[in-house]
Amino acid sequence: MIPLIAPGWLLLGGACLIPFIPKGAARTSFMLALPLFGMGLLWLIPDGSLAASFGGYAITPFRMDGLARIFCLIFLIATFLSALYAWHLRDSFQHVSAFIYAGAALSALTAGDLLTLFVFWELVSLGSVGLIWARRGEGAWHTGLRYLIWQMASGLLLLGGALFFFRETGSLAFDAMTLQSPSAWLIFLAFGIKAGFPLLHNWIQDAYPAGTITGTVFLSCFTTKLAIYALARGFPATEALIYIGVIMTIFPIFYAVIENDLRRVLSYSLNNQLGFMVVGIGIGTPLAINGAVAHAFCHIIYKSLLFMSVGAVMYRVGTAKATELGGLYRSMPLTMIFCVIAAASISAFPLFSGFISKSPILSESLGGGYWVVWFLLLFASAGVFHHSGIKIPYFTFFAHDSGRRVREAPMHMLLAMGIAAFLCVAIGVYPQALYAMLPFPMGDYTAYDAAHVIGQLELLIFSALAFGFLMLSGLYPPEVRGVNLDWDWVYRRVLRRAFERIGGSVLVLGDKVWGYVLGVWGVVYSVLARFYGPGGLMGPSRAAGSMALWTAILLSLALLFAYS
Amino acid sequence: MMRRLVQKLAFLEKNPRRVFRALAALGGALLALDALLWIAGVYKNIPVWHGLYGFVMCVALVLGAKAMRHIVRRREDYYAPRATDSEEERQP
Amino acid sequence: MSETLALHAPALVILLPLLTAPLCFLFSRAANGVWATALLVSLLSFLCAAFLLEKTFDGRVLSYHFGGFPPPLGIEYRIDMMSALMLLIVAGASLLGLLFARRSVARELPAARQSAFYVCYLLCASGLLGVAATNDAFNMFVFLEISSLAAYALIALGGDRDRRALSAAYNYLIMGTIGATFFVIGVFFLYAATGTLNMTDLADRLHALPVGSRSLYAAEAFIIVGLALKIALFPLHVWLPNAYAFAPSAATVFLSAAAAKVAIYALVRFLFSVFGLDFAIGGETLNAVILPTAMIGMIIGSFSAIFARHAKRIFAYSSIAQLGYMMLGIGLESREGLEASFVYLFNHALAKSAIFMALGCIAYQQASMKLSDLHGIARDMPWTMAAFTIAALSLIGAPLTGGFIGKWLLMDAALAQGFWLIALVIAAVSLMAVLYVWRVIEAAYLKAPTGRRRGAPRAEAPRREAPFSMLLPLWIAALLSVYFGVDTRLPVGAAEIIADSLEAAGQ
Amino acid sequence: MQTLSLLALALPFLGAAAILLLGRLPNPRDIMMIAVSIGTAACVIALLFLYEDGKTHAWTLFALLPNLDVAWHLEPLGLLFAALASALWVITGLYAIGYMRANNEKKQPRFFACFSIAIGSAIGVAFAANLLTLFIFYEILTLSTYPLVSHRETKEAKRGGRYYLAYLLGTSFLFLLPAIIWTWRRAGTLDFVEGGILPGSMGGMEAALLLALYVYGIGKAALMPLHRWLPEAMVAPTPVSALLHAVAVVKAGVFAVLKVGIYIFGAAFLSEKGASEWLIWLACFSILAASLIALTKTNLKARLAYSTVSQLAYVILAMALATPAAMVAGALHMASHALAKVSLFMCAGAIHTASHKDEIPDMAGLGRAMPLTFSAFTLGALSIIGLPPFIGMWSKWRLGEAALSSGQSWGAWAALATLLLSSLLNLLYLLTIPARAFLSGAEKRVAMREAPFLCLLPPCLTALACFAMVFLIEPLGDFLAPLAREPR
Repeated sequence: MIPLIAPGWLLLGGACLIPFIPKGAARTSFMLALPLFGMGLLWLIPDGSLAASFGGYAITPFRMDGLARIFCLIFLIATFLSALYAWHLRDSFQHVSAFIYAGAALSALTAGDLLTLFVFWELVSLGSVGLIWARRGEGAWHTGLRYLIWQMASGLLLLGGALFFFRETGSLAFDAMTLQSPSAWLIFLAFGIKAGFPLLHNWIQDAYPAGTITGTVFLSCFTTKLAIYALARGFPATEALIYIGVIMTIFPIFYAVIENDLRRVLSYSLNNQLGFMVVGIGIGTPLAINGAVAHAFCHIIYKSLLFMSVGAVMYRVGTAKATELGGLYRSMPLTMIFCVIAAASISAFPLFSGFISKSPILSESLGGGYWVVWFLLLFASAGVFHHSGIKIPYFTFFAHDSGRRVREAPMHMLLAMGIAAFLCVAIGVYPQALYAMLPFPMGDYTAYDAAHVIGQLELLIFSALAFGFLMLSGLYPPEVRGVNLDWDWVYRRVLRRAFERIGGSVLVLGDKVWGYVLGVWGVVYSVLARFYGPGGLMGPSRAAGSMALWTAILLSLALLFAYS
Repeated sequence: MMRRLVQKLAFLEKNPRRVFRALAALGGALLALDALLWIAGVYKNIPVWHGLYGFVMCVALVLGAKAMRHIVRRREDYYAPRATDSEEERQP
Repeated sequence: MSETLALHAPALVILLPLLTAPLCFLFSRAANGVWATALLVSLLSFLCAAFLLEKTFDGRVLSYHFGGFPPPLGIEYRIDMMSALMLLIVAGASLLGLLFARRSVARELPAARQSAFYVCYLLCASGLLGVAATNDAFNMFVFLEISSLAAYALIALGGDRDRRALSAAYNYLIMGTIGATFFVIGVFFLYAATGTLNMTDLADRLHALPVGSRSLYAAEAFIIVGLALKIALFPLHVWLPNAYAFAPSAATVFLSAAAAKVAIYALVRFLFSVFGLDFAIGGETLNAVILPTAMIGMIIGSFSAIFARHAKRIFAYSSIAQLGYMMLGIGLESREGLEASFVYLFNHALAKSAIFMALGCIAYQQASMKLSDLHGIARDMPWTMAAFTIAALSLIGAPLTGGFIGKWLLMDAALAQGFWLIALVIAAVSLMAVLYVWRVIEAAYLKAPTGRRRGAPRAEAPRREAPFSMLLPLWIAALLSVYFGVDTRLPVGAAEIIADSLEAAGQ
Repeated sequence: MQTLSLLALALPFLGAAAILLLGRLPNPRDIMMIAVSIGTAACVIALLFLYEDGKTHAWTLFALLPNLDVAWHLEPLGLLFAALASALWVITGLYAIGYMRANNEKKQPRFFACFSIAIGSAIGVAFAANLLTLFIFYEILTLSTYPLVSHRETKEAKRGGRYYLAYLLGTSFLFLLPAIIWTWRRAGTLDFVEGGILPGSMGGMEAALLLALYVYGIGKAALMPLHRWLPEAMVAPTPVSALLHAVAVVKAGVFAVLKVGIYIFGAAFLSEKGASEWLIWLACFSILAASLIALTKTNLKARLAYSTVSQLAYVILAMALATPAAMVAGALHMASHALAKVSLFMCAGAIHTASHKDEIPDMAGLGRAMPLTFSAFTLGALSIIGLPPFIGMWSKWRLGEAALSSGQSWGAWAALATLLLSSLLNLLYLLTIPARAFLSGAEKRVAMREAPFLCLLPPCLTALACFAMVFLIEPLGDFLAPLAREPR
């Protein structure tokens, strides 16, 4: 028997109540209680699904199985941590947006059909954009708008795909499909946008650095991982995903190296991490899928921890630009430690969470015979370490001293970061707990064999050596202010200009045409008016003489007709 | 405890080459261990590959990115006012 | 009693006004007395007409032999459905016009000429009635001239208020005389060829004649052109706008409702009953002449109306356009077309007389009929303008008004023969009607009144609603034009019978 | 039922007379209007429940011409439209009272009387049993709303009114009337019959031409390029815009288009002859082009007007797809758009009443002062965009489904792509308004209050209805199912 209320619905309902609870401790406690209560529900809910009918369609508004459960769990944890991190916040708009966002994401996880999925898919977009707009200001407004367009485009593609799917199969059930019909392609693209497929990825790097400090923590958790879940559910073992994923892991690291805004560095790194998961799903063996899911699980924790630590710095210093930071370990040592733990996790140091989740993907790519893929993933791993593992903590807390002396992050932030850091280490040390929750049995797989550990350590140490070498030799590119053109340049600059030009000229043309029409009408009118006006040919004052003439003409015409 | 940690770090910050040498030593040790284990037949992976690959690729990555920056970098207010890049970031 | 009445009604309907007119002229100079007499006579003649209509509604034809002499020799009054309908229209218009006339004439004409107005009015009415009733070609000419001469005088009576009425009447006189002359020339040709003037007889004898007689061609051409002048068919319409615009209001009401329509009747009578479509100038030739001239007339008339600045002239021009509609239906030379024409004619008489009565109400309150002086008049004369709006809707052809039925049938008739262009012209001209009607309505309802009306003799006197005696006939006509748009049995039923009989005769 | 439906038809007209009689006494007059509107709505809703599929509900009022009656009948589509018009009349009526009083508008008796007549004729259009009756009420609707458009009697108001009349009367005389007579000539009847009356009487080309005459003859449907009257008519007071652009006038237009598609041509006939294929493309163009123009407008009502032009084309698209399912989708969209757009317009009016602001850029930051208004606006906007969980999504969903099952190859793709793309455009031009109102300019404290209660409550109600309607989607679908029945 499924309890009437799914965790996601619980959060959505809670979101509606938030504005009515007085700001302050009462509200934040309520917001913290919601995910905890949701975890309790998750604990109680058995596997199974709920069938219903809506508007004449058979739908499955709720479905729980292994895949959904582990994603639900991590989403709830992330909600709790993010809410704790945002304890200080007194902005109802952000609170509501965040909980609608989290609740919709959770509900989407438990959607058993495409229609329900679409509904929550769109709600995810709407909730999340609030976290960007909540920053307020012209730049955030436009960024949010771009973000929203991308998200809606994804939702609409999903809608189109669902329509096609229903047309093709007569059902709306959301299960594994193959890329052989228009419906599958449309849905694939819809998931692809949210998962940050190459060329569809720019919204991530565009929007996440523009969110509020606390909002970006929420953002980093849900949208993209929801897409990973959807891909794992809908397109496991789709070979195209392997290559897409590999590209996703490679190209962002180049940008991450030269990016100045640390939150954007993290966004690029997020994209790169998604690549690993996509590869895992593409390989599609149970172990690979497990790896992807586990990686998503760990990733949510350490990535939000990274965003939290950079956010804490931003909270105290006011900026997240590498050029403005440095030497902060003196002021914020605890934050620094948490950041380093997160960096170690994302770099997949042994004993940290990233290691135990990335290993299955790497070994399955090798096991599946994808040699080139494996090489590239290895490169990407080294790159991750380089920009996330070293660059983030180094430029924030070390490097040259910016001279800023600030207070340590507030208590609640430290608490949230501490819990996240604890989880990173705990999972890394005792991965079996996580492995047990994965959708497929892991058997006796372990990441901790000598080859793995030593290989990984070697990779990381030598990457660090390379960094040191480059720094010491002065070859390392200095941090400078500026923006780097990515693919989004095409639509943010080129298409926009083109659209403005063309649109402008079309409008001008339209006005001109309308002007001509009016002009012609004016000419016709004046001619007619002269013709019919006083003194005109058809005017009112015509003498009888002309009439007599007309009579004669008409008569002769009639006679002519008659006699001809 | 935090104070001591900060002091230690300050010391390291002043002596980067020391850190580098320590790292190099660690790397050398790992390489040696790797080779030894391979000789001992604990596993059949290619020895020392990870380290060399990591080093070379990281250098290549940074240099490649550095070159790329020449092409893609623009002023911070390139997209202004439709982006947050050049906006004052201090938030409550 | 009924039988006696039936026997003499065809004569009574005409003779009553015809004889009363000179008697009034001789014995009474008091305008009110003459008016009352005229009203009574009109009422009687209207009752007779209604009675006749009722009698002929089953398709029966009543024949009245004047002095007891049988047809070829004596003058015959022959009342079929078509005549009865025309009698009803003319007598009805005359009744409404007279109801309206008392206050209007009292204000517009000097006291000395008021009784003359009513005498002329009665004469004109009896002339028109006579045209509708008689079955004698020459007698028709006589009645036509009686009505025309009376009409010239009626128009000229407007000269006290606006001198332009005199030149308008003069123009009309010249044109009307030319028309009458042409008509009578045609009739003489016919008489020369056949030796009879009775139209039924004429028809029989004409068809016995060898085909291709030139004098008969000439006869038909003269008669058509002559009547076209009276109808004011384009391009012979130039006399009409000024005549209608400057005549006394009550005269305009009557003339616009009855005069041209009777001429149309005469034309139809000759074309279909006397000549027949396959005779002399054949149906196709007529088709080729009437259809284009009717359409051009519709368009030109509408344009003129759109650009006119004088309210009465707007609707005088509109009459030219509307006459075009009626001629169009006749020009189609089909059963549907004829039916549509007669329905149209009937409804137009109601709507147009209502419109001119409304304008007469305005003229009662202010001298100027310029559009710019009508601004905001709906505030001062709400009832008048409301009735005007209803009648105007009928003129446009809004649904549930008489005009709509007429246009519907006309379009249907055009489409029935596959005349695309004609249907489109009908639609377009309706639209132009919206334009000119709306200029008046916008001025009346939406524009703020200008401070001082130029050239208004009673500039200081506030405009007020027209007297009840003028509003009553106005509202009767307006409501009737709606009534016959909803209950269409009378006009459509009558027109069907007419069309059937004409079609039978025309073959 | 005959009495009831006649009552529903007559009540608004009687109400108009009563309003004119009570013109001098504002309170009894307004109470009278609300009472009449509630009575009308009650009648229509009672009819909705009494209606039984399969029974004929047709009555003749009188014969206009031989074989040509003025008659009325009940069928699902008409009942839906009548229910929309009458139910929203109650709400718009309340709103109008609040608005007209708050803005001290003059000539209120004339205004409310015309308002009632307009609703009455909308119900007449809804119940019309044949094209002639429909045409009659259609024209009464045009004429009775003209004084509403020109209500302010300013220069712009007169200009707007002139456009309004010229477009609506012009199209109906030039295209609609000939089309009706053509149909009458071909089919010998004008009755609305399931499966259509034209099948078998003409070929594909002719049908396409006739369809074009209908689609453009029904100018109220505002299909591009004959859409200009709609933005021009925005000079009217806002309750009129709400009534015109959401309930009575434009919906009467698309309703008539649907009715012609279903009951005159018949979906099967249209699709078999391919007579409506061209219309798919035109409707798609209209949807997108109007949305793009809406993006460039900074005046709130003008933007909403172009949005309406775009949304109306959805219904025409549904008709052009020419499948029974598409017709049902079109009917649903008619209803969903009515609810949403009426909310938006009433919000626009509430904003105007409270702040006298009409330009969108001036509204930044107003959300803090008027949270309820802008929340209602947001809900309405979301519904129009077609986002879950509002009713707008369902109509778009059904429309998309119908497009895919229509058997059109390229047309279906075009329709689907247009649906999706236009949602995106809707998002850009609608959702940005409340978002900016809530988010921008927060630093300035705006010394302003919500609009008066009567201006505030109605939009909130309709906005909530956009959401609540979702739960009626299934009964509504069942109710409209007869439209999707294959002709017998």
